Amino acid sequence: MFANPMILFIQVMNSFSLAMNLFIIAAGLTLIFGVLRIVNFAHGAFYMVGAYLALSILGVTGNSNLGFVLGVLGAGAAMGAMAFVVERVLLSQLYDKEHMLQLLFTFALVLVIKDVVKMIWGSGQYSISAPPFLRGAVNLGISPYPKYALFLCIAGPIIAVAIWFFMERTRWGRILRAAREDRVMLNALGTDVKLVYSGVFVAGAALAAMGGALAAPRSAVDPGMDALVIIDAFIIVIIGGLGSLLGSFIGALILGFLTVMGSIYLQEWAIVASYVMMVVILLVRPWGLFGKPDEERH
Amino acid sequence: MNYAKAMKSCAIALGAAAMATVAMAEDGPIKVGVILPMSGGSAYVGEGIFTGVELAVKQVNEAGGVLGRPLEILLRDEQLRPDVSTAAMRELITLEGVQHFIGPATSATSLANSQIAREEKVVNISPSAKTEALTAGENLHDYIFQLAPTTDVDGVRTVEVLKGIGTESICFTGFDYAYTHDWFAAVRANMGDIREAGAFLVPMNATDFSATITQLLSADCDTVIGTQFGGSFIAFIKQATPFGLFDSKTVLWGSNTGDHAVAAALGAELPAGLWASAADVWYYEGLESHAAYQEALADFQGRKETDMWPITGYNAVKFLAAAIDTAGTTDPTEVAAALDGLTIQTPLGEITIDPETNRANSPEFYGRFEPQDGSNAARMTDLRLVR
Amino acid sequence: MAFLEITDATKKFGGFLAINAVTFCVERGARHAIIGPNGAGKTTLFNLISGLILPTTGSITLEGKRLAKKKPHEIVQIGMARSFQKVNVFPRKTAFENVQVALIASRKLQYNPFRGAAELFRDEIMELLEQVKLGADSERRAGELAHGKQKQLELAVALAAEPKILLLDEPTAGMSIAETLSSIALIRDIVQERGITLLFTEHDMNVVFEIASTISVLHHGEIIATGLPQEIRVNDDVQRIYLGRE
Amino acid sequence: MTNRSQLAFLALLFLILLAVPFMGSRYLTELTVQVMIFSLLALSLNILVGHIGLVSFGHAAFFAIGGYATAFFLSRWQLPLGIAMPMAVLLASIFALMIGALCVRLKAIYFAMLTLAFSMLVWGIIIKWKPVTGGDDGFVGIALPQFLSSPQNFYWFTLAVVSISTALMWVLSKSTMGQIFVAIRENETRANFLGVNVRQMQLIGFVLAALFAAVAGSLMSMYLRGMYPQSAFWTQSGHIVISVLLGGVHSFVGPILGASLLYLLEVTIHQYTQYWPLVMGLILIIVVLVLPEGLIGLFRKLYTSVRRE
Repeated sequence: MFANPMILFIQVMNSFSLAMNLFIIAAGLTLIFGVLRIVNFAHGAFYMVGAYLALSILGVTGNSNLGFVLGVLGAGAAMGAMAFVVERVLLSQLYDKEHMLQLLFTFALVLVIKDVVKMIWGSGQYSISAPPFLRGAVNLGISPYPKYALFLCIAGPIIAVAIWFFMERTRWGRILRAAREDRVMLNALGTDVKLVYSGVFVAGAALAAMGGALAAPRSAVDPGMDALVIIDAFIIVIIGGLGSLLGSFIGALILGFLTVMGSIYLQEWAIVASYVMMVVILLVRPWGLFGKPDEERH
Repeated sequence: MNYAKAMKSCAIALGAAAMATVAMAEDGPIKVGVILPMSGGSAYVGEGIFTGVELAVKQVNEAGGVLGRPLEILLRDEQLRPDVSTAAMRELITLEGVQHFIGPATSATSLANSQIAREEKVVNISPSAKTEALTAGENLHDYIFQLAPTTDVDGVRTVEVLKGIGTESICFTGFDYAYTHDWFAAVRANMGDIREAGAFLVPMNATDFSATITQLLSADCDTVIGTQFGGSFIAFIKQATPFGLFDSKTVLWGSNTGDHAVAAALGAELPAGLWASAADVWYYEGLESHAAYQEALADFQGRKETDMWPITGYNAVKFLAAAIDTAGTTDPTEVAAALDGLTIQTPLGEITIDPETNRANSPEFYGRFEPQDGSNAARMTDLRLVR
Repeated sequence: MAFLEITDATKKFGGFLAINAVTFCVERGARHAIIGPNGAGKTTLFNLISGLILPTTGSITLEGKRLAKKKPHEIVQIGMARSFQKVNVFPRKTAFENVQVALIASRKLQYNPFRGAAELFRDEIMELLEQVKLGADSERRAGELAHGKQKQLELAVALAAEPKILLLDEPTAGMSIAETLSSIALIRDIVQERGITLLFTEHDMNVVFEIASTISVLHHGEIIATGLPQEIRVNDDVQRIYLGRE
Repeated sequence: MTNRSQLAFLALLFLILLAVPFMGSRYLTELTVQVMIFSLLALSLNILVGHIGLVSFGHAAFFAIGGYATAFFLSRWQLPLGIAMPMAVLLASIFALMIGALCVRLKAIYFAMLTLAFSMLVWGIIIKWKPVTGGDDGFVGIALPQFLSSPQNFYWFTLAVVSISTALMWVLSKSTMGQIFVAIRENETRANFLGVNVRQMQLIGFVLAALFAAVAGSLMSMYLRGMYPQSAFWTQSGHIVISVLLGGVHSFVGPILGASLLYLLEVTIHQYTQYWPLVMGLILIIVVLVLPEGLIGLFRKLYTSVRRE
């Protein structure tokens, strides 16, 4: 069936662009877990809000290139601002409580956010189209390929590198890494831990929202969009290793390829492919591909 | 034994005094349980159907109600979960004494609720479920009525349209679930010498269709038919357009994607030439009754360009009201009997419920989307109301 | 054959040689101390013997049974109990329950979902608690006890398993002088009375010479001397390590 | 709460439950059946969460397996209930043994995620194995034994099964095994150095939790007259975790309170507004912020203040 290497090449491209789409969504989730140690169920809801915010911004700016950029950035900024309020007023009260309470809180947040979205935008479907410069296809020599998918293939690595640069090469990044390793030490260093936590939660939420805005031109903006994506984001973060950016990147690639190739070669059993993969990876490496084991016996 | 029946036999046994009490109790409104998806990705379906229900109930009540009693709606969210939808139905039966139900919207929830309807002997009109299983074989019983055309009917109608287009070879795509399999089976059974060039299904809940789109492009077929619906249909269109799928193939879609809501959401992104079907389109001008309905609906919703789902809820209420009227009582067994073979005038002409199969011969629109001057949303042209 | 034999045990963490070809024996009934400066590898050695970590090479036997591949719980069942340098109790359980859990485990009652635990082994538990001078604290939560008392509780918990050999890692760590003194006396009396072999690490030399019948000196992961207390006291290498500031 | 007050609570609850069918409301009777089943489900998860300290996000898998197996044995093989139900529970326990053996090797969040992956695998198989499970339409129409078709009889049956299960779990929680479970939650390493094979005990707990979840699933499938794939979906697992947390994990009766409140809230809010998720979400947020120990914390506070007076 796949004797044709050109079709296979296109499928590889498809896998990669899906992987990058997924990575952009998962990056914020892994960031929040890495520093705050919170499994954020509301991540999908933030993603959805991002898409709706971009929709509203584009409603004002019109469907221009600039409008699209503003839509993506504006969605991130607005979501970040809301996340700041939520973190300061509510979530911050739970940091020294049991992990499970934080989980319960983010779950409750999902319920609230989904209904608020429904109140504001209704339950109908909307669509955001790709900005004019990313509409249509480019000819890859063998076949047309959507410009927007190609754009995601480039945007994903850029975002990955940007986060990496921020984490590894800036002062703020060093503080964040310190926070990931040791909260007590961070306090001793005199850095305001509160600020770091707020910053991380805001950044994670903003990334989710921008992920929603960036994914919108390939999907619908509707009240079900969060449910479809959250489980994929979780799979990526878990198999990559919680808190590991590189792990999420690799995890996204694995899931992207598995989804595309699975639907071709596994066909009707593709539905369980990602879960089988997750089981296998966790059994071989219980802390994920790039996570750190908690302890060792050997 | 059924509660109402018990009440009745009691009443007869106890004589006139008791009869008066019962009559008093029966003076109140007739409760209609409406169970629809009101949250999550399919909420637009539930809200659409519910709008139609509300409009019809308003009209019925303004015209003096049924048997002189007004209809009262009790709405519950099915959440697309059979356990929730059955719990809601039981609650309405046991707590509110509801004996007439409209909904749920999807196949799985409708199948589940139908079992309760059978056991509790309450009337259950399914406005939108298309699955054969709902009224086939062992699942068919006296209290369940299916208004939407089933997948078998869709199969026949689809092939008719395909032959009209001149399809010679066909590819299938869609979510890997019951509706897809049923509809494709019906198309295959009827397509005669149209050649099948492959079926490319994606797992349920998938959000990325690029792999299948690539497969479809390289498959040797002139026509593609598919079943993604709602948001997933929109996603499919947006992903397939830049690949040029709609330039190289004729595409026909099921799952009521001819709905104006879909066209409005996609706007200019809806590819010209896409064939689709819908239970209703507001711009159809062939029938007086339809024009009157659309005027009322536009009035009710405050917008002229309405969606397709309201008509399913609207017709369900009209059937129920007519049946109660015919039966002369709200007793569900008698109402169910009245629904057998009942014909009513609907906005889309006469519709009859077959007394054998409990299925209605509801018509559907098939057409080809073309962009409209002066409007953002494309409309179906070559519009045909298929019965 | 000695009671506990450690032969050529080596543990590498990555490139770091934490324990290097350690060989020594503990005789039955001995009170054997492992001493050495901080970072010498005492706790790592304990973790190797008790099965918390696996040795890279080498063998460890108790009464001729090989321990090196066994899991901690299996080693406990052979007859070894240990305490930890950091207090390690069940904080939300009472002192009574802490000891009870140990008894349940040593009698293998953890597989019985029907046997009520409430008053089980009361007399035995109280006896053990009295022995470590915690009789009055039996109903207090372990996490709320003073540090010294938690250490005593750990001792009771370890004894509940009726071990043949008891490994105590820094039994007086973090104690005041008074606590240390009474604690030493307690440990010595109990092991003598019960005929338990004792292997312990300790930083306080007074404690070591008070209790130990044999001493091994660990330095940079190697045993540099083993002998009677009076021998160790005059050993040149030991003098150098402890007094010469290396 | 002390053992005595918890027992008193359970006894009182049992007496109230005995009276429910005589209150003349079929709605109340059926609602109580569901509340009992969800309480049993929450209690079963608490063996893992509260006792052993493992949070499973895949507990619904065993609820679903129990339900589907009961449906299948009753309807397809026409087995009598007395055989079908124990067989279904046994089957779920065997699955739990296999899945659990792999899961207990992992810790904390990774354990949670592996259980989640397995339950989604179960969900996928349910969706795809149409001849046995009915696929995405669900297993519709269960051949219920005649004596269970009346709501009253079903109530008594459910009450009996749930009460016996609850009693067994109570005995378990107070047993030597239960003590060891809690010891593992409190301090895994210490328990290990008392000679406890921690993983083996975790596995036993995992299987026991699955066993009672399967009992709940079995009852639910009969009550619903069908079983549906959503019952194995991760959201269902999340729902169980939330009931347990809402009630409070460190007491026996907490999960009963949590599951009951959650279900009753869902049902009643639902009757008043279509914005029920919003109301639920706000209530949960308030509980999290004000009652971090769950509802049982509220009871404890009330109890102490009453005693002080």
